Amino acid sequence: GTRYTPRGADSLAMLPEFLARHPEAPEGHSQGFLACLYDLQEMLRVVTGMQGISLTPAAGAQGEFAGVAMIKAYHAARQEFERDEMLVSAADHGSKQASVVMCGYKVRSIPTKPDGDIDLASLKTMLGRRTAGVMLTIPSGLGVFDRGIEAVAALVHGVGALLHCDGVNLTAILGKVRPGDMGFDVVHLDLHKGFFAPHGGGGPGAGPVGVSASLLPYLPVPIVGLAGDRYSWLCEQERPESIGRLSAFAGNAGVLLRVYVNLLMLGREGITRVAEYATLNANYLLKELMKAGFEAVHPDRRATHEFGVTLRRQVRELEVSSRDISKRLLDYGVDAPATWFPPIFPECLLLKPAETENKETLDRFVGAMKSILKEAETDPDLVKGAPYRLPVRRLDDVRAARDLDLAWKPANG
Amino acid sequence: GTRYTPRGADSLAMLPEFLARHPEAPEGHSQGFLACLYDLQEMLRVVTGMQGISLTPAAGAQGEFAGVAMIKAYHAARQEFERDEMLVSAADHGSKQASVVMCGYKVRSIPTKPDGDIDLASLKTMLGRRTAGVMLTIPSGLGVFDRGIEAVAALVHGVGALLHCDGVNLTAILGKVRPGDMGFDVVHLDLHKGFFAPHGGGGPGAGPVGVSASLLPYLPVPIVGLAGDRYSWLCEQERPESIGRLSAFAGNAGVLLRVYVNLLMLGREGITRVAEYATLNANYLLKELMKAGFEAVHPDRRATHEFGVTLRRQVRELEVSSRDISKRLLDYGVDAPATWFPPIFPECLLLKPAETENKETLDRFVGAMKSILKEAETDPDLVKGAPYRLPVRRLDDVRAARDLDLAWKPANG
Amino acid sequence: MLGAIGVDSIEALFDEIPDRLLCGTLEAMPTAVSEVDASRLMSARARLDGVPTCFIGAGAYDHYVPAAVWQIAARGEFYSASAPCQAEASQGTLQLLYEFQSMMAALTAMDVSNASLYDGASALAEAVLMAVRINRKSKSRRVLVPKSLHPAYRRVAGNIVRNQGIVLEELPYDPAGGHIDPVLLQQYDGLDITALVIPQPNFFGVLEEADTLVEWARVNGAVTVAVVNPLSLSVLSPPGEWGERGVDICCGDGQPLGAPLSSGGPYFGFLCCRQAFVRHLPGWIVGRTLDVDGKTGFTLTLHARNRRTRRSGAASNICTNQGLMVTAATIHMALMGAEGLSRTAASCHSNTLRLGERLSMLPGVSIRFDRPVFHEQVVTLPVAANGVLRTLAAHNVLGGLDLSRDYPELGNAILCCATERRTAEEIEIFTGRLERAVALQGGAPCRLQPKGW
Amino acid sequence: MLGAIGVDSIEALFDEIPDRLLCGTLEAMPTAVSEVDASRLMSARARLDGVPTCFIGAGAYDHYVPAAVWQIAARGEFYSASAPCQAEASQGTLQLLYEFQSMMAALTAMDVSNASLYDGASALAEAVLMAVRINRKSKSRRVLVPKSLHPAYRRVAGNIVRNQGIVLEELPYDPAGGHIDPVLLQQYDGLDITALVIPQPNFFGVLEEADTLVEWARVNGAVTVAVVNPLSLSVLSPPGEWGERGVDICCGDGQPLGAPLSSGGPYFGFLCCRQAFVRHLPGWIVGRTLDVDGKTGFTLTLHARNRRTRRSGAASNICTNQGLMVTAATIHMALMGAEGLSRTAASCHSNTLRLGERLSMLPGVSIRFDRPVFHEQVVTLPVAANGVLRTLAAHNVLGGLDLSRDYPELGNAILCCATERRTAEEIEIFTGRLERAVALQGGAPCRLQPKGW
Repeated sequence: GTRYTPRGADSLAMLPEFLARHPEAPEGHSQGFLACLYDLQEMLRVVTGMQGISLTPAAGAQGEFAGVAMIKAYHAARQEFERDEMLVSAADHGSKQASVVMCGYKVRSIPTKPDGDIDLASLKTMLGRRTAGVMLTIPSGLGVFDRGIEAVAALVHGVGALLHCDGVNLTAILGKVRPGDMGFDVVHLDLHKGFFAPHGGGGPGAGPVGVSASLLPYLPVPIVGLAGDRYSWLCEQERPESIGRLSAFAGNAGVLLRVYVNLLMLGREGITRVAEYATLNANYLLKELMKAGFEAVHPDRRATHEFGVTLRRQVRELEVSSRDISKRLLDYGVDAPATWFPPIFPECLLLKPAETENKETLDRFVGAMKSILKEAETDPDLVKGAPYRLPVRRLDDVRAARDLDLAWKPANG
Repeated sequence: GTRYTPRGADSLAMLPEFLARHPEAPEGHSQGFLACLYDLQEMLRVVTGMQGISLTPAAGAQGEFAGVAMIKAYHAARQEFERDEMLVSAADHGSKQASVVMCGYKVRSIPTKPDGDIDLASLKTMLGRRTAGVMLTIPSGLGVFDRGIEAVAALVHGVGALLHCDGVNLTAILGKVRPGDMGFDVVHLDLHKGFFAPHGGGGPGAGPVGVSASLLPYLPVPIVGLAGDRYSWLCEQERPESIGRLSAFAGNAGVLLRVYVNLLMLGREGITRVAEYATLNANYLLKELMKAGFEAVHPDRRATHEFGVTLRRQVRELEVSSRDISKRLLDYGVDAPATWFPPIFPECLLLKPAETENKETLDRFVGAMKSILKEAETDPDLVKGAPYRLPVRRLDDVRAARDLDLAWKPANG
Repeated sequence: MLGAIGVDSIEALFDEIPDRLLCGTLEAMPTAVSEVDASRLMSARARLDGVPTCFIGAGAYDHYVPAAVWQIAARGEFYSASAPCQAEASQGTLQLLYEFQSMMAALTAMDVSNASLYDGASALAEAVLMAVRINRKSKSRRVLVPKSLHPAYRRVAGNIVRNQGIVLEELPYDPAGGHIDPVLLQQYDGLDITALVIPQPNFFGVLEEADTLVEWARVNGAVTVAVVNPLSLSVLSPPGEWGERGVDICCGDGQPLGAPLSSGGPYFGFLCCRQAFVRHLPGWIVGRTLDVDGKTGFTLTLHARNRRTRRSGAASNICTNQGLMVTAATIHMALMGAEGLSRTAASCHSNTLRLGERLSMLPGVSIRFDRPVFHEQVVTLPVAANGVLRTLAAHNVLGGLDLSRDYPELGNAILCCATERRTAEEIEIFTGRLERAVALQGGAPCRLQPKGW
Repeated sequence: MLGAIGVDSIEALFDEIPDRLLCGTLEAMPTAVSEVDASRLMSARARLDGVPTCFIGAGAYDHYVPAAVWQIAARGEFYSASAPCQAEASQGTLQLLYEFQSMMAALTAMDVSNASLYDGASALAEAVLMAVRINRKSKSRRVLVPKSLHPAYRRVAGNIVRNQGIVLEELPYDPAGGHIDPVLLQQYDGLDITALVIPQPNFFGVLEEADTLVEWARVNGAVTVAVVNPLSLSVLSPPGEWGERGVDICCGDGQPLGAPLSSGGPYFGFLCCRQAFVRHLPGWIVGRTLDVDGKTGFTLTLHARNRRTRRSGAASNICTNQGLMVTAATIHMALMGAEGLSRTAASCHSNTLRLGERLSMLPGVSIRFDRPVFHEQVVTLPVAANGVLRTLAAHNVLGGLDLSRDYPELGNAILCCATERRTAEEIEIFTGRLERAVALQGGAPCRLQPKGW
């Protein structure tokens, strides 16, 4: 859902000196800015439990790429060129596939058990000398915390491979349990998800990566270093084993400043509160929806900050799709569920109530779901025709992709 | 109508140093701020043609009061205590009455001729040894420029009285003709009307006063002075004949800074353009409404930036009031005419298209007026029941004033 | 468009203006500059003034305003909204004003509030005029105004009411306590006094014996007018509860509720009163009512024009409000809550006490008055304040307000305030700089032994 | 809510996490500070950095951004909007992106644009990957990248495409002109070259012979990738019109279109191409379509996931865009218009030329290249740049970028840019300071006679 963006952080990140600072300004004119980034690196190190942080990736996907590229560099340094496979959890987001291919690896998919945890037996058979690494999202793409994570880490490390964490869902466990403590070698964060960077209709984001000791030399540059009381940039020259830079300067610096101020104001107590409220909201919503007759994807598991609801029964019985229901929700003025992935769970809604929502909003959402269920039973066409109350009705996506109109032209305007 | 507030001026008036400046900051920490106010005084002196300016009045009404108070102080200094009457144009705004009484004067009303100009013959009979001053709005409250203004000034000064100008409508003639050149002794401006201070749903405004040489000593304090290259405040001590201060510090300083930047960016050319576009819009709208069958209050006069349309005929024939029509206009999404004063012209709409409106908007307004006229002919109840398309329908003002509910109370909430 | 009007040029539209009056090109008015040039000029001027560390209060306080306040208030919907003449099209503005009135009434414990006036000083003038209108029994138009009230407020009120035969009579303050000694009022017992003004805290930051003063006024038939700092009400007893029945009218400046210092304005004045006097209340007032369908809505009510002509004399010409400042104040109060306001007030207060403690450890420096204060206090220096403050300012510290112009009887006195924004470090810097500045003026060059031994 | 869930405490909701993994209180994480404390810290840090006068360009330009741009873009409706997954509920965001695509297509004279990428450097990487996908005939995966292209762009592109078997081959620049001498390309005639990258202006500000380069690529079957400064397109010929048929792909950084310098980000990358290649275009793309009632609407189309799996290898994992920066750029372009952009470009350009003239009058200082430039140029100093720049910075002037790290062959060279914000006075100050700084390093201590005599 939409998240409130704290305006205080916003204003402080936009102090005139910060807005006017040229990326190539000499370090003598950069101590204030560098101090903020350094402190942010330290904070992220603490909350992830990793040994080192690079803030430079511009978004989660770039952080994900950086993680895989570092694993590649690690094995290359060890001359282990036979490692050409990355194992990816089947419940995960589609960008992983591309990030892996970008690094020249092949992808293999690890099955999950019906309870949502990784199938350790299958994992064991897949791991081997060709395994470069294993990529998991914690909590998973369907919002469960993998209870066997320690065993997974032990197995992965046992074959000399590394464990890669997609931290997009870390919000749910911030201040409770850390990727570093679970045995991950690399984690990438998504600062406009859990750390209150403004969403901006898509971006800009920021996707810092944190690494264990084994990957430290490979972190993307620039990184901020501290010697005595002097901050400085560590770049290609200072860090020759780095996978290098991923943007012309230092990534989305303005976003990083906002996140830094947010973390200052949240503090130790606040980050845990975010996790707790997000988890409370998700579990409450899950229980209320189950009471209302909806079926959870993982009914016997705790929700983290999100969970899946499957509409298989409704789709089968009522001739409406989960897409219809999500469009109809728009008419009720409730933020519709993000989408209907992961593909292994068809006709599934992924629900992710923000930690800033109150009980009233959650109850309204449950009410809307109940009404729509009733509508689907009595008048399925109503639901299939949704939405009705927005500036446009259901848009023709097929036409959009077929009769491409991507730029206004004076001639055909 | 609503006016666009230039955001550039806004940002520059809110530079951190200006926002943080304490009103009692020493002059050594105030040269930048004082330079802005001094320059603004000079600019307003040029555009009004007056000899001196005080920026301190917080709004037009306070400027109006300051003008009358200065006239009082002027006559008192000459020991002419028998002057106890102020003559006020009958076409003018209600606050004049109160401002005059606040200064201990009696009010007498000067009639206007059917063409809207002051009736010089009547004026002559009213002027005398008891006349302290004469108060006019230029252009008048119904948007005509008094062609006999020089004769009026001569008559007023002939009996030793002073001429007071309400500058609320000066926008219409800015850069064309100046109160100082017309013979006015005092003029008060309304900076959130013609000078782009933000409207803010009512305020804050600013109401600087300009005076002729005779009233210079009495200007309200503080004023900004310049000696060599050093700016300083001139207060009670430096200006012992002043009518004194009207607010705790220097008035709505932040508004004054905005107006200063706006005037910088408008420049000499820009202020004339504002007057020209406002006048063009008003005359175009007047002509189009007359073509559409509406009756002008002063059909044979040029409109300035505003003009009156009388609905007497419609009200008589169609059983709808001008108030009904103005409420119905809201349904058409056009800014409804301000209100139905002055009281000497009942059932009259005062139309004041902003200089920033384009032809399309004006035509839409004419279209709306035509439609409403047709509605009033065919279905008067429709018009009487307006508005329909706003968050609330017609509000019960009588109930509001009778069953007073001015603050939420937990008990009766 | 010219064609439709039937003229050849825009100039023709100005043909009713006599030619000899036309002013031609105004050569003395500068030509237009671009936004980037304006930005360069304004930035340079802003830099001239800098951002010194501010220990001046005296009616304008350097409080922190949460960023959300102005980011919301500056939205075009509020910022450029026209006056709510057409209530049906202005429900947002009007409901906000109603919420503001509700919050101010709650904060002051008064029955009703208007929708704001220009500033605190002019609000006092309006309160005095209102007191005269209310107190029909009193013929004297004598209003007692303590000298411990802000000097600018006293001047402004005098300037505005002067021509209506109203006499503002100065009430001295107790030289030891800095407050109005209630005993002093005995000289007015039984006389025709129209109103008594009670500042709380007063200009010196000193707390008045408000309950006793209100009771004296009640017994003597004087209308009571409280002048308060709204932030103080989150920790002090509100005027609606002073004495047995509270005050009749309460006013003040809303600056501490979200307005930046901004060289003294725009701020806003507020004015609250008993329900019984609401029809004498000047300025805009918003009422809750119903529309023709019975739905709740808001509208301007008790139109000022009707109210002010009710009784000749004691007139007011208020036509507007400080809308945008009220918008910010309403957001500010909603965001801070009672809890946030009292936390800020407490933090200011303790900072000021700490400042007083530190300063008064310097030789020859002392706290002037022995009564309790709220978040501001008078400090006496061993040498003339003027020079010391100038030296401090040269080191970017605004050390307080020099009282010698308005209160020469207080000697080398300054009025100091340390808001919640001032740090312990800044207080130490001030203390250190003050010590040196005093020494520089030959005040107490050497410090033989710690003070208080 | 806990009751409804059936647990006693929030902690219970975390009971699936093995106890031994719980991290406890993170003592190393600081405790929360209030907004006012955060404000104090950040202001102090901002003051440390100051606002020096900036003559550095090199990919990030100190342009003036009209205040309206960010006041509109920062409205909550844009600022906090979620990604437009549900098109029907995101028409504002989507139409804005469509307008952006339209404006970028018009500015570059290309057929289509995507809805932005992270920055210019990563956009180049995407452009290279796209060129490899497009050029099915080429098997070499050799891409010619001129050394006159921004060094960071070259590094980033290399880092991103390195693992997909793509070779970026450096093309030297002409030592006199600072451009790619087309004669140099003859060595590649007839070879399998997948793509040729053409910067315009190049990193040195020098204009390339774009038409000739594009024609060479066409004849030799290489896909052309232009890397441009979008502001320059308001005065230079757009890539869609280079050579006979224009380039195939065009990318660059959108910073000059409304993004503050902000330490290097967030900016945004843009990527445009011919209609024929649109299905290879990475990133979000918005299309205009109809709803079920036939009304016009906008939606994300050609979903990236489909596009990127079309051909194995040359993959891209882009999932998002730089929405807010694009919002600002769209407002900026709409507000400035073609006219405003070209006025800014011309003003930057003439400022830089003036700067070059003034500097090159100093003894030992000269303009490095003899080819025409756009709004940026290389200046050679008589002494090491490093020390001179440090001296200038101590006087609050950032005099340019030291080229000795990336281009040691250029000697004591710096890259300078004077945007429209730099005044004649600032240019004089720079000149004066440079003269003294050079003298200080013993470069040319005494100036016997005016240069050029």
